[in-house]
Amino acid sequence: MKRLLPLSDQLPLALVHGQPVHQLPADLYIPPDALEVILDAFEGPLDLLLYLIRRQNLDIRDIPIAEVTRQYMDYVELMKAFRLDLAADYLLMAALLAEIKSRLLLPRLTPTNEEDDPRAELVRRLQDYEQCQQAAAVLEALPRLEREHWLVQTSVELPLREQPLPAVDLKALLLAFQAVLQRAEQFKNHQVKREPLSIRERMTQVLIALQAKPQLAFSELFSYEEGRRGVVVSLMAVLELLKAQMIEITQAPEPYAPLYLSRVVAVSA
Amino acid sequence: MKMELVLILEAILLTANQPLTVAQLTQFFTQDESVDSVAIQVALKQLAAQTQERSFDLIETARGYRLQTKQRYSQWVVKHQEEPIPKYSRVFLETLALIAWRQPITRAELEAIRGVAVNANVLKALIERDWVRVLGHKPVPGRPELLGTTKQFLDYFNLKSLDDLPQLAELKDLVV
Amino acid sequence: MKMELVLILEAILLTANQPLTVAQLTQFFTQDESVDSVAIQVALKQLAAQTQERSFDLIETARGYRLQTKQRYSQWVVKHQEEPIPKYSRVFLETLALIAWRQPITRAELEAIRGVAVNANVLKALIERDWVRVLGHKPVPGRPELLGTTKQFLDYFNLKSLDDLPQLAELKDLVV
Repeated sequence: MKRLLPLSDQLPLALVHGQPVHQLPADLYIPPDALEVILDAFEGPLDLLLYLIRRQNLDIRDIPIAEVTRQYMDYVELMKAFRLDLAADYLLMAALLAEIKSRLLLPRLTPTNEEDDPRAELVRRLQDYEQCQQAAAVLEALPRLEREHWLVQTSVELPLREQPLPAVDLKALLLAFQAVLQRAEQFKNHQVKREPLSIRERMTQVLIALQAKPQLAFSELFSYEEGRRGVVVSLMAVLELLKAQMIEITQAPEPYAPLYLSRVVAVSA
Repeated sequence: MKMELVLILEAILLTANQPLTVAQLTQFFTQDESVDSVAIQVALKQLAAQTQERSFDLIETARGYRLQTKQRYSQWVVKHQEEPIPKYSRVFLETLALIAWRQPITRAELEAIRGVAVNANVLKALIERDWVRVLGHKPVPGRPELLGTTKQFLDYFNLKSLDDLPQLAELKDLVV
Repeated sequence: MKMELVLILEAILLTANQPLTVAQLTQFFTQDESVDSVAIQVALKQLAAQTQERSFDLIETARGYRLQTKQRYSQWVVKHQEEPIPKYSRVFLETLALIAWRQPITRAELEAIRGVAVNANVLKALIERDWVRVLGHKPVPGRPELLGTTKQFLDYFNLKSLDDLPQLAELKDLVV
């Protein structure tokens, strides 16, 4: 399991018409649409650089900067030509390569050692990213559920058990009766002064309430004074917020458990 | 392959979410593997014999074969299927209370008193528990259903008749 | 009971919908049955030995014990999976790999290594799958989130702990 396949066997360079492409064709002619796919397949400037280095079996610690820079720029030009969405990262890398190249050309005053090598930082980054790629390949090769293994299950024929039903006592029933009658009274009294409530306004109120408290019981949003109309407006507001993914509703996994509203924790971009 | 076939079938059945017929099992094999229905039937017999030493049986139902926990282990298995006893919601109790004290009552009347629409699931649960039933239809346009309580409801609460339902005035005594 | 215990555990695990720890398995027995964690561990060992002749293995992952089909049957089992085997993109795997091997790690650190901005959708998908979570915040200006992997991640990849992640080759070995 710990043995590693060469990276090229793990991750195709690109998919062309559904077929994995591990190596660029040796001859220079590449169909334009294929090229686009290939260029698109690079995960970033480091990926592209590593590809160029590997393609020529170069030692990562001793890159011929001038040559690699030339090839890198060829690709960047190609990307421009094909109007691919050229991320700034690629241009930044081009600038870095150019800088390294120029520093290498400068005469050295002191005897060179590795730390002085202008390439050192780039080499370190390349090695780091190569290790990242290796880790991804290791992960991809690990046997996992839904590919190498599946969970096994037998069916069960359970003896018919009575599902215990909730108990209710008469007192609780009477109290419920009293509560609903009292509310019906209030409902009547306040029905007269009907204030226009907009859904937008209620959405705002809910959000403000959620700023003060991380969680809000669903029932807190409804007040009987507002009557049926208020209930509808609150509910519509909650549904709108939910649709806009501004809030979440959670409920304990049991029937009739109270609902709770909370803010959506944003995965900031 | 022969010995393997038994285990292949076991693996297939242990990951199936429904019983599989011999014909369906045949579909799992390619032409090259040349596993026909006879081979599968033979292998299933062997599998059935092997499961004698295991916690599950090979069962043939009308829909096909499946692997099922042996009856004698069900007492342990049942434990991760247990759910906590649910509790009725306030809506449930209020709806039941209104039906009990104000019967016969229509859905529209329930809605008028509670100020919100009748929860269809609550009404369904009340009817399934045999506590509420349709008494008849109100002779008004639309002929809405008239809801009332059942004999089972009275039995559950140890009431001889609806007249025994406590009145609101008695609430104080009950609460103390 | 001793021989039976092995099969009882098999029955329990074959009907569980998540891995179970020894502690959780102990809960399946009553006081009278006096099955302690040692007895369960012994029985699990026996079960593991017995499954050698069957189509499934007993394995222990970060979330507990579970039964799963042996790899050599996957080619048949895969055929009744309605959904295609999930394939993960390079950016998905690289992001997950960095979080797994370099945790706790911030987004900025991820970006520094990969040389490109973190793909927000990928991170969201990883968190939604319950494979990655926020472990806390780095005590530096801006208090960036520290990301790490979950037990579900280890479970999915058949790992007992992070120590089971294969060691990455030394940097110098990488260059042939």
